[in-house]
Amino acid sequence: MCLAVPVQIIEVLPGDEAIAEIAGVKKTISTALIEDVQVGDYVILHVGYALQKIDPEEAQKTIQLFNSQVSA
Amino acid sequence: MCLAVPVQIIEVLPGDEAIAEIAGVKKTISTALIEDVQVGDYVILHVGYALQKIDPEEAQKTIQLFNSQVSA
Amino acid sequence: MQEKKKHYVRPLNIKNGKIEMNYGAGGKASAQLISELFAKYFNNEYLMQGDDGAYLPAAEGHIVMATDSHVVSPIFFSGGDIGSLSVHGTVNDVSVCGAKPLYLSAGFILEEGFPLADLEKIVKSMAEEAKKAGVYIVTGDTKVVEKGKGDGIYINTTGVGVVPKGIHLSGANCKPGDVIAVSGDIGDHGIAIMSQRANLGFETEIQSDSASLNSMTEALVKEIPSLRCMRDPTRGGLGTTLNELATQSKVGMKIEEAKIPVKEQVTAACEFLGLDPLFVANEGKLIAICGPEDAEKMLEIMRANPLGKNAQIIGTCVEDENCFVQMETPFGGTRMVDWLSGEQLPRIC
Amino acid sequence: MQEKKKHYVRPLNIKNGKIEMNYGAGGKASAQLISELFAKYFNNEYLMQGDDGAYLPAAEGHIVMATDSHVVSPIFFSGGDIGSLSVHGTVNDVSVCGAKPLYLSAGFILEEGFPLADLEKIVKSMAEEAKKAGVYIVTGDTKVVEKGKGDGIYINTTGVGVVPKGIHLSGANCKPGDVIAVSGDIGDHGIAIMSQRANLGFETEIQSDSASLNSMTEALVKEIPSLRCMRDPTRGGLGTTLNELATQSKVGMKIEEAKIPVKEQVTAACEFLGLDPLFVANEGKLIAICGPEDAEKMLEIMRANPLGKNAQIIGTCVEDENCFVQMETPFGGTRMVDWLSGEQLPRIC
Amino acid sequence: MKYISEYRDSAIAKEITKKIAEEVRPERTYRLMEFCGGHTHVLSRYGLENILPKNVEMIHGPGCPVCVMPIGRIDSAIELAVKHHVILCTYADTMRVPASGGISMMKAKAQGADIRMVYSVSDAYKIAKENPDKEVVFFAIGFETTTPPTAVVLKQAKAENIKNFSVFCNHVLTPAAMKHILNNPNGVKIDGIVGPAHVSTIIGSDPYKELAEKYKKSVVVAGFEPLDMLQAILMLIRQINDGRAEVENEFIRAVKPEGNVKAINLMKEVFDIRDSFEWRGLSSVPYSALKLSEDYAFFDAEKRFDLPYRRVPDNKACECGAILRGEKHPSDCRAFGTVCTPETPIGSCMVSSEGACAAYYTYGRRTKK
Amino acid sequence: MKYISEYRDSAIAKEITKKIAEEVRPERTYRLMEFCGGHTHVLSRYGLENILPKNVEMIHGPGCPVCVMPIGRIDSAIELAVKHHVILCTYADTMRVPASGGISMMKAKAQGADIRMVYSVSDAYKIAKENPDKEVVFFAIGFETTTPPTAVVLKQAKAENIKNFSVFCNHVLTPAAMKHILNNPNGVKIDGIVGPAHVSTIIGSDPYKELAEKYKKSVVVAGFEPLDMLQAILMLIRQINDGRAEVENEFIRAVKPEGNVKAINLMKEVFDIRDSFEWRGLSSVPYSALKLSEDYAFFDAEKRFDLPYRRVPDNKACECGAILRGEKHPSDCRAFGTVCTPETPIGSCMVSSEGACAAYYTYGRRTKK
Ligand code: SF4
Ligand code: SF4
Ligand SMILES: [Mg+2]
Ligand SMILES: [Mg+2]
Ligand SMILES: [Mg+2]
Ligand SMILES: [Mg+2]
Ligand SMILES: [Mg+2]
Ligand SMILES: [Mg+2]
Ligand SMILES: [Mg+2]
Ligand SMILES: [Mg+2]
Ligand SMILES: [Mg+2]
Ligand SMILES: [Mg+2]
Repeated sequence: MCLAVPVQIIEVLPGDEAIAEIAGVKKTISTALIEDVQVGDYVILHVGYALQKIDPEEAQKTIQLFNSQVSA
Repeated sequence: MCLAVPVQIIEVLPGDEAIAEIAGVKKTISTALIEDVQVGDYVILHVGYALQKIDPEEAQKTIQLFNSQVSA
Repeated sequence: MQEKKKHYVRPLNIKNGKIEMNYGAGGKASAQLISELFAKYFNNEYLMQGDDGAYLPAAEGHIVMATDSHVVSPIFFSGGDIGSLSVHGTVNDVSVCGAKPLYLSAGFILEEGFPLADLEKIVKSMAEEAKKAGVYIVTGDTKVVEKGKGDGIYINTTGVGVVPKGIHLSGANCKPGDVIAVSGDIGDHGIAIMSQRANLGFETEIQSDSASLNSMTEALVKEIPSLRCMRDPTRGGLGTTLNELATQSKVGMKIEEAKIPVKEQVTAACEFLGLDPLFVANEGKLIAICGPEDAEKMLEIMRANPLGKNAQIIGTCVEDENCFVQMETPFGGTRMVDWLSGEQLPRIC
Repeated sequence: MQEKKKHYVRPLNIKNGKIEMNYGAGGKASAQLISELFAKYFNNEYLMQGDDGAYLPAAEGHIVMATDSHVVSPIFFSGGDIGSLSVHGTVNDVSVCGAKPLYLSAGFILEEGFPLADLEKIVKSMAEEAKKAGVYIVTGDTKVVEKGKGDGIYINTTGVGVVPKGIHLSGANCKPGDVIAVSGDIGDHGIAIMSQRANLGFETEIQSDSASLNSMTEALVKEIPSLRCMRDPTRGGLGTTLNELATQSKVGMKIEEAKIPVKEQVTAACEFLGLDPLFVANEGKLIAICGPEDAEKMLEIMRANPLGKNAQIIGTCVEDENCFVQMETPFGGTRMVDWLSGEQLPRIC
Repeated sequence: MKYISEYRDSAIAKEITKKIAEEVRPERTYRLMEFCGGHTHVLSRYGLENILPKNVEMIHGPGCPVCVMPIGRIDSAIELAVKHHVILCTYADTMRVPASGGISMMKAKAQGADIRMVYSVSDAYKIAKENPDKEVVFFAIGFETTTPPTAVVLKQAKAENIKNFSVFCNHVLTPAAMKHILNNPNGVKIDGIVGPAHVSTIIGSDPYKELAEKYKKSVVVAGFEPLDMLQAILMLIRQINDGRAEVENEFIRAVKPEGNVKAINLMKEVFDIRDSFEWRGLSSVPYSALKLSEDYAFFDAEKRFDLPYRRVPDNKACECGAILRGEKHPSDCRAFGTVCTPETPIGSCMVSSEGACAAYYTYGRRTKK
Repeated sequence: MKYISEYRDSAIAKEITKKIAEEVRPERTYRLMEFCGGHTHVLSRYGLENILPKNVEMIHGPGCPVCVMPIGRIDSAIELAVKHHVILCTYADTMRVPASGGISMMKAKAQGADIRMVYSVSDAYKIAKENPDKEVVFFAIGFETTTPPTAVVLKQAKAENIKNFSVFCNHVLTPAAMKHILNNPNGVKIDGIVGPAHVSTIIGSDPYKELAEKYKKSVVVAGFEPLDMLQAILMLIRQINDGRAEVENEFIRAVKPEGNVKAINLMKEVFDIRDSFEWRGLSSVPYSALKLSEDYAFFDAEKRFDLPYRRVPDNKACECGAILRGEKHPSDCRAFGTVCTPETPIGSCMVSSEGACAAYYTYGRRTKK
């Protein structure tokens, strides 16, 4: 039920829709729940709807956090 | 389309229906088109309806006619 | 057939259960259906190997392979069911080629919602008929389709048999002068099925003749040196099967209407329905054709078999470049017996 | 297959025609369908005999028999169609038993209204794949069911093959220590099918891997003395097939997640759909298990075949009275890989 | 089987045949029209034509309700199923009749139209009751045999106030068609007529008197068994030899002069006579068909679905028209047995088992005189 | 796969695992509840539980919308399809949940009910538009993840004035359920909470502050990838070791403190909070679920079809309730793995892949600690 997946917007369509992609898999999704969608944005996709954008900078911070913990 | 078959009434049912039989094959038929149906009567059955009773005496006459023509 | 971890699984609810989509998904439910139903009844060493195919002893001589899918409606009918029919149908196709049937495969296409209790009855009846005919159901497959994409159950059976050395029957072997026999009353199967179609609403005591003919075919193969071919006149009936053979052998045929055995009830039902018994399906009858020298013996062998008591010689092969089958009527007239055209009633086998 | 009197019959209207009930009635329309479509494309000496079964040369050694009905939806998909699939599916089941596949039967259940043009495409594709695999389609059957009682077309194929002397593979042969290989990327078929289901509405370039594996299996049978068994992980996927083999051989298995080849697109599609590639169907992949001494050679032979370029050793058999299949994750954790439970998506094969 | 087996006795058949051979006069021909497709079928089915003397020629009449239905009527029926999405119920015989645009009811059904073959009009009515949310139309065709059953069911539907049932009425009338053929001065020449069996059980033998009296044709009403047929031919030959033009009744066991009065009255109540109706082959024939009467107009599918009749010309290659008028023989048609077969019919006569082309193709190709 | 692959890196995983092992204090246990079924699934799917130190105990929470739906709600949904003959559209997960009388949606479907699995609520809406003559009901379940999509479609249905579409609303609220568990003085003892990933993308991390402040629980909102999970566990252990009870956010790439304001406003417009709602295991929880607001009452299937809620007790053998409250473990249930399996589930927790019993059965039987 809580299945969701990060996808990239590759085309913005009229009517709050967009084409999203992950690793070559494409799907038309609804962007009615988020604002100001741009091609290139990553969003969390759930039951056909983008729930939220992914913030690339914050993502980077988490990765840095992971790496910072690596023992020398 | 004009397929019809002589059947014998073996049971009279309410609502202008009867069970008819020919050589062990039985079928519920409508007798709405004929009057005064009795068990034992033969009728001409067509698309589920008895079209007419068969008159046993007249039938006998036809058989006699056939036989009368047999050359000695 | 896979066993599954027994203590983890509740047994199938055969009494009230229904087929669900997952029984055909290849996972645990499929494995359970196989082990608690198919393997239980078909039970034989080959099936029990549980591999993707069955590994079977070598067959000496030529082999014969035949297949039929069965879609009969209703699935339970007087004189049989889709299960017994599916065994008879393929056993007979193998047998009429002169082979001893050995192995059957069984492919089920089940419709979502089909009652497990009905499936069990059908599987049981397949197992019984396979046993009677001396064949093993060695491999199988089950698919489930959504409600509305099937009609309860369809069964494909494919059979393999072995032909004794020196025998090679074929529908192409008939020659002018050959004698044509039929093993008994025609039309029983078709009429039995039709009488159970609700929309036709008639009643008869006619039972389907559905049966395995391999004991009769084996005897004929053994005893009749001039045996040309055998065939079971199923869909299309006697009339169509004779036409097939005539065309294949490039001969004509002349048959006598008065010699063709038909039960009075079947004639009567045909009168009702506007059908000709010549084109009504049989599932336990044999047409056999041999040289004129063996005609009497062929008839004797047929009649010695419980399934052939009413066997009759019905005609002969003649020269005819048109390959027409002609029938002498009792009135001295002659008419053609053509292939079945259109369909009589659908889904009779 | 019967020829009919040619000059009396207009040819089938393959371009615009549709299947009507009489094509399955066993009469003239059936004969015409056979001669103008099936016989035309399947064309081989055995089928052309035109008898109720095919009379086939003797097979030396044991024979293998396998059956599958095919109900895949959609019937045309990226990388194949129900026709090619029906050849591959049964060729592979025969092949993984160590046999050289020789003969196929073909049983069609057609729904009234099915376009003849689609049927021709499917029959053509069966003929091509049979030729590629070196098997003959020797006998067949066609039934027609009313609109609403099927789904366009269902195909049963049953295969017969011959096993070289001295070979007897079985899923029951595995021993602790044996090595498990898979011949390539898993899950392609299932994902290709699902991506073409209208209601899932995603797009990928993934093609079904549907293919005949007999060249690979023949090489393995010939070259790997310690070959225990082979199996094609179709419905239920790799995970279920490994469980089947473990249960059959009464061993456990340990596999490594990191070793299992999966295309990134397949992984991505699985993320979309909430599926595990371990349980997604394949139609052109092989699991092979041999003694540890032949592991490298087995992998070499697989990789030498164009269908096995991404072959991998993925694990080994271990002692385990529960016959569990366990998988080491890249994180050092271990989890069970159980049989497929429920269904992933219906009608994928 | 009583009333069947006796009339199929081959020994007696041979005797009657002998009598026919004895009594025909070699110097003349006897051109006899069997009006009814049922008789056409019997002739072929039992191979009777080839045991008749050469100079007795049987001419097949228009008495096959499937054969005479024009394309436009079949088109309308299909339109009901395809455009109006009704459940269309029909007697099986019409399913393969070619309609416009290469379609037929069978093909329309294969493409998804809900067209159902029924054994009886009462089955159609049952379907209507079982599917109250669907419109169910019965495609009513036939002569005075199937007409009374249609009337029975319509009466019932009215009494039971069933709203989703209607009838697309194409019932036609036997005597009108007979007279139409005899009225044509350039039409087929015939000496005698074998009168219908089952139609006559309803309408009786009296309606044929006009044929004898006004048109001076010998008429013998005959049953549908082979002995009935042979006996009727013998009786016609005797009439012709005697120069008589009378209505005789061979089928006395089921046909009375006045017919079945109950059924006739029922038909009168439920139907009115149409001013004119198009027949295949006969074009428009005045007063030759029935429509629903005012009282039953509610059940009239033509009104309920606004089905105007559109005339559609027959296939140019097809000689059905001339064959139905008795002017041509199936073997006169170039399409016969080549492009036109029961599998791929061009005209309606190749469809119904009572059609002359179908009977001749199925039973007779090999043995035509 | 960007934003997936990086969070599945096994080398880093091993490092975080090592850190966890280093930082746990051997003298105490860490009882951590992952609220969300998604986290339960990740733990099992990647075998994470057996790489965690023995004294870190993961407690599975009630965050599986399929698991918490009580039998009475499933019964009502089936009733819609069986009794009211609607096309019932549902997310696939609910199909196998046992309802009353041995039935389930899957079984009802097999028996002919028109129940369709959809990927999205918009698919259900499309079905409604394609079948204007049928009532189409969407069985709406889920936490604040599936709720906004339902709201989007309801808005659209209202704008487009689609009459045959309605929603059987069973959307539930995460914070209410969390608090309910913590409110129970006899309930499970936990030290920290792994906060939901996708729910939090909508509601944000702020709503959990009450858990930290009022209930003194450490909270870390975490993504659904294995590294997210491990990192969150590490962060919780650090909070606990430090004696901190704060809301931290590991899933900063997608969760903002305030959440998705557009989605929240939409939910407010379309839904109202129910006074109380029954959860499986938690019994009636006040203000824990949504119903359609007055403006959308027309689309409310409970009103349209007059569906009163009937409470149905769970199967007596089933421990789902206690498991959903975190008080029991699947292996504490006697039915587990014997009569109750994913093929023949007794309770809902054996159905959903996010249910604790199913996850434990499918991935864990062999490796339970
Ligand atoms: S053979 Fe065919 S085309 Fe010719 S008249 Fe008869 S029905 Fe018409
Ligand atoms: S194992 Fe089954 S019966 Fe036991 S708690 Fe879980 S779902 Fe309920
Ligand atoms: Mg066969
Ligand atoms: Mg057969
Ligand atoms: Mg046969
Ligand atoms: Mg299989
Ligand atoms: Mg018989
Ligand atoms: Mg198989
Ligand atoms: Mg296979
Ligand atoms: Mg296989
Ligand atoms: Mg066959
Ligand atoms: Mg693959």
